[in-house]
Amino acid sequence: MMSKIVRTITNILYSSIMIFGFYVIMHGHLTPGGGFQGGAVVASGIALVLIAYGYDTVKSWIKKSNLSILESIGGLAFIGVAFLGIGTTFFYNFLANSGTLFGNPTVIGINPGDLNTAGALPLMSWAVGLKVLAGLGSIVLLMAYGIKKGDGK
Amino acid sequence: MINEHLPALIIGIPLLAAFATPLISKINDKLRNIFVIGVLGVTLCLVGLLALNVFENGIFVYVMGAKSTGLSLPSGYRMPIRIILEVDGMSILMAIITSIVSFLGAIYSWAFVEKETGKDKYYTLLLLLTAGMFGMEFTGDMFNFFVFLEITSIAACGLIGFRINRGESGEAAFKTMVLYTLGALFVLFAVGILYGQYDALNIATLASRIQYTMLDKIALGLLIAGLAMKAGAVPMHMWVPDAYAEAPAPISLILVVNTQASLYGLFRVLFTLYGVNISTQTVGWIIVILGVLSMFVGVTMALIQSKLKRLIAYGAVSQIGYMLLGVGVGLATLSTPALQEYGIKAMEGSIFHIINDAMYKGLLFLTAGAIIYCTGKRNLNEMSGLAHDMKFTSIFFIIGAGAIAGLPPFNGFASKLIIYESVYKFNPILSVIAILVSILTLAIFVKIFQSAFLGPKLMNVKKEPKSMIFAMLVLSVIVIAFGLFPDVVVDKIVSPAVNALINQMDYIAAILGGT
Amino acid sequence: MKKYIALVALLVVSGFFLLSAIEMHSFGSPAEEDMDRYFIENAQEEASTNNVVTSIVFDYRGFDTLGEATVLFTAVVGVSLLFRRLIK
Amino acid sequence: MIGNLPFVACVVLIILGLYTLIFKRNLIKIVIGLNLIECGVNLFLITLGYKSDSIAPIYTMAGKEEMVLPTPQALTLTSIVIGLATTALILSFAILIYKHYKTADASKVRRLRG
Repeated sequence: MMSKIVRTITNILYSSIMIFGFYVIMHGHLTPGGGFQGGAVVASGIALVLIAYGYDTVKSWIKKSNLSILESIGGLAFIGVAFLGIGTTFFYNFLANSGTLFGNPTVIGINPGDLNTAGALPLMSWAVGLKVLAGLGSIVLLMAYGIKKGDGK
Repeated sequence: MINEHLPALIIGIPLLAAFATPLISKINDKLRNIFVIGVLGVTLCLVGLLALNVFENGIFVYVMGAKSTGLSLPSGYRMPIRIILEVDGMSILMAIITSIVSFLGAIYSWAFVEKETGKDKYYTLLLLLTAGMFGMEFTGDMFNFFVFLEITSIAACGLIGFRINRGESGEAAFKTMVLYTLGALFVLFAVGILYGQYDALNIATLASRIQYTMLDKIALGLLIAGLAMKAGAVPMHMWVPDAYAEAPAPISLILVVNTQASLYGLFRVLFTLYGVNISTQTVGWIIVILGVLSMFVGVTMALIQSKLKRLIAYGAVSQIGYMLLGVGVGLATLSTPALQEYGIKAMEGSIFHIINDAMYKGLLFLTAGAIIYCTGKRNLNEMSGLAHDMKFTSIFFIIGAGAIAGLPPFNGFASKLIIYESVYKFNPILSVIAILVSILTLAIFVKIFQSAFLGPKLMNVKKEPKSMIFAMLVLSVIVIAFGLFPDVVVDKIVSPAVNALINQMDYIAAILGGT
Repeated sequence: MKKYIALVALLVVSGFFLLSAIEMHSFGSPAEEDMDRYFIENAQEEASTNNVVTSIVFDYRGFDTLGEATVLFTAVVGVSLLFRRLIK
Repeated sequence: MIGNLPFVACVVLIILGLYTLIFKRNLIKIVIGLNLIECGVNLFLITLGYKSDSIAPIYTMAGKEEMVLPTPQALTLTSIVIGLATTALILSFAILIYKHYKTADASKVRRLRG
């Protein structure tokens, strides 16, 4: 556990890091970023909390098993979206330009962008985002447990 | 409908199952084992279907995410832009080996890892390793190949380090991982060079555009170095004995196929990507020299080992040498029509040897695993008289040892004979070395058999569980069947593979249309 | 002795790497760009997204991304396999 | 030569990594060397796609004619994540080895020989 200053700043920064990460995931098809980058940002928030409070405190807040379930779900969702397109081909973007969810056609040329476009891409982005935040989060947690003093031999 | 999507399903189903396995193992252990074996069984059936399809209709093209499965070129354009799976005779041969071996590995694992912790992760990694190998074998895209190469590397290293209470396995896994990653980065750099010159990643497109500039030669060198590192050819073989010896036995079995998948990548690069127009003499001789070195160093190092699995692992290095030798001869004679007959024969031999090697080496690793499971000993000097209690295992060991040494009724003899004959016409000295190595191998395995299985009964051993016997039985049946009817296998499976490698133009035309 | 062999190997490999950097097309003007042209021109229509890189990552080369997600998953499973003693 | 300086810089990074990998015996330093090579390769990939006077390939800001090549960016994204995954796994092995042998010196950790 680190000093009071670090913990206070972590409390303030933590929420904005999380929100920024989710923003990056959500807007992956319009701005630079996407599932991986956003997930990594969220995971860095987890790492920040871990460093500020130490593994013993964080262990009770973030359960490793929950993260691994979240990761499996993310992976299943990603490959599931890919399988949904199998009416035509694996990975076919079946939602693009369909008029339903994320189905608005994009204006051709330079334009500010519309969140409701890009078909299956935002879904995949979300799935990958979940997976990456859970995956990196659990790697960070596991390594913190791994280097814990006095454990093992 | 299902026929159309076969390659994607074969990669996708194990992946899907791998993501689901951690969830399923929260319910029940037995259910998970049945699930994993079932998924691998389904995959085996799908591979069979795809194999029938490929042998009948030739190269199978599957375009990821296009409007229809066979639409490799977008209308009005001359180059493919999406990731394309391209399955030809050689890919399907490797896929058949992979599916059989991983299915048997999963069955064997049921009893073998039953008392260990972390089984859910073990099975997840096993599925991922299998899916990664299928990806490497089916893909027609250089970067995609790199991605799947990395999946197999990471999954394999995770499994090598499975026994965390032994410091050695961490050490072996570290070493292996460093070399795997280095090899994969070489491959990535080469992909970068090729992309920078031709702005394409598809193998067929690259093959049609390639100019044989200085950069291409550097890329070829990097690809050979990187893939040979992963295949465990001398002088990049340092990781092989450690990894094979420390991994659990079913994983050693799958690792054999994993190294062969890298060899497949090497052949794909040499024959399909670069093709006849590289100075095949030089490159062929480089491959031949790598092969001879591997054979010789592998067998001499095996002579001095005292640990059972390390010994078999060095045998594995020397068997990789046979495959490289045959294919190298094939490559060296590719451009000279007078010699091409022997070249093709040599390639048939060495590709037949790939199947045989996976089967008998797998069998040997499984018997070694059974010995370790039943006695708890790894060192040969501590074993004696095992034949009294482990009757099945000793019979299987005789079959495996006979095959690896190239004795007549077994499959090793069939493929080695083809290699000896054809290589003799190319260069007699190489053939003599190959025979010599074979005799040395026989000597080594006779020594093991004598010291471990014969002699007085010294210790109490457990009985082998049924699932382990079943896996070994299937492998030995394959070993004997392939040894008795080699012609059928060569005709039905091996020569399509050889033709697929030699006919570069077919591979290109399947994607880019008639040339 | 071993050190000198390693040094020679390093020098040879570095020579190849340097040569490839020098021989490569000049910086800032790619030799060919027909595949990338296709992506730039058709991403808005086919994948209906403004971000061409995202359209490649998730649509045109979506299979790579599946592989990449799998690699991460594999690494997490591998790490948790190694530290399985320590977590409950 | 001078025009290709960015490529040469990436390659120098790779060579430094190879040097570290071959001549350093500390486990962590080996991992660092591997990461240097990886950074070099990633930088090399992304440098391949640069076009003079162009910006990021996103239609919010740039027109068709002023975009850099998008493929290398996608490839680099993939290879960065792969690199991260490998690094995580290798570091875990290093931690395990350190716990078992109480040293991070590779020349003292050699129990597997011959």
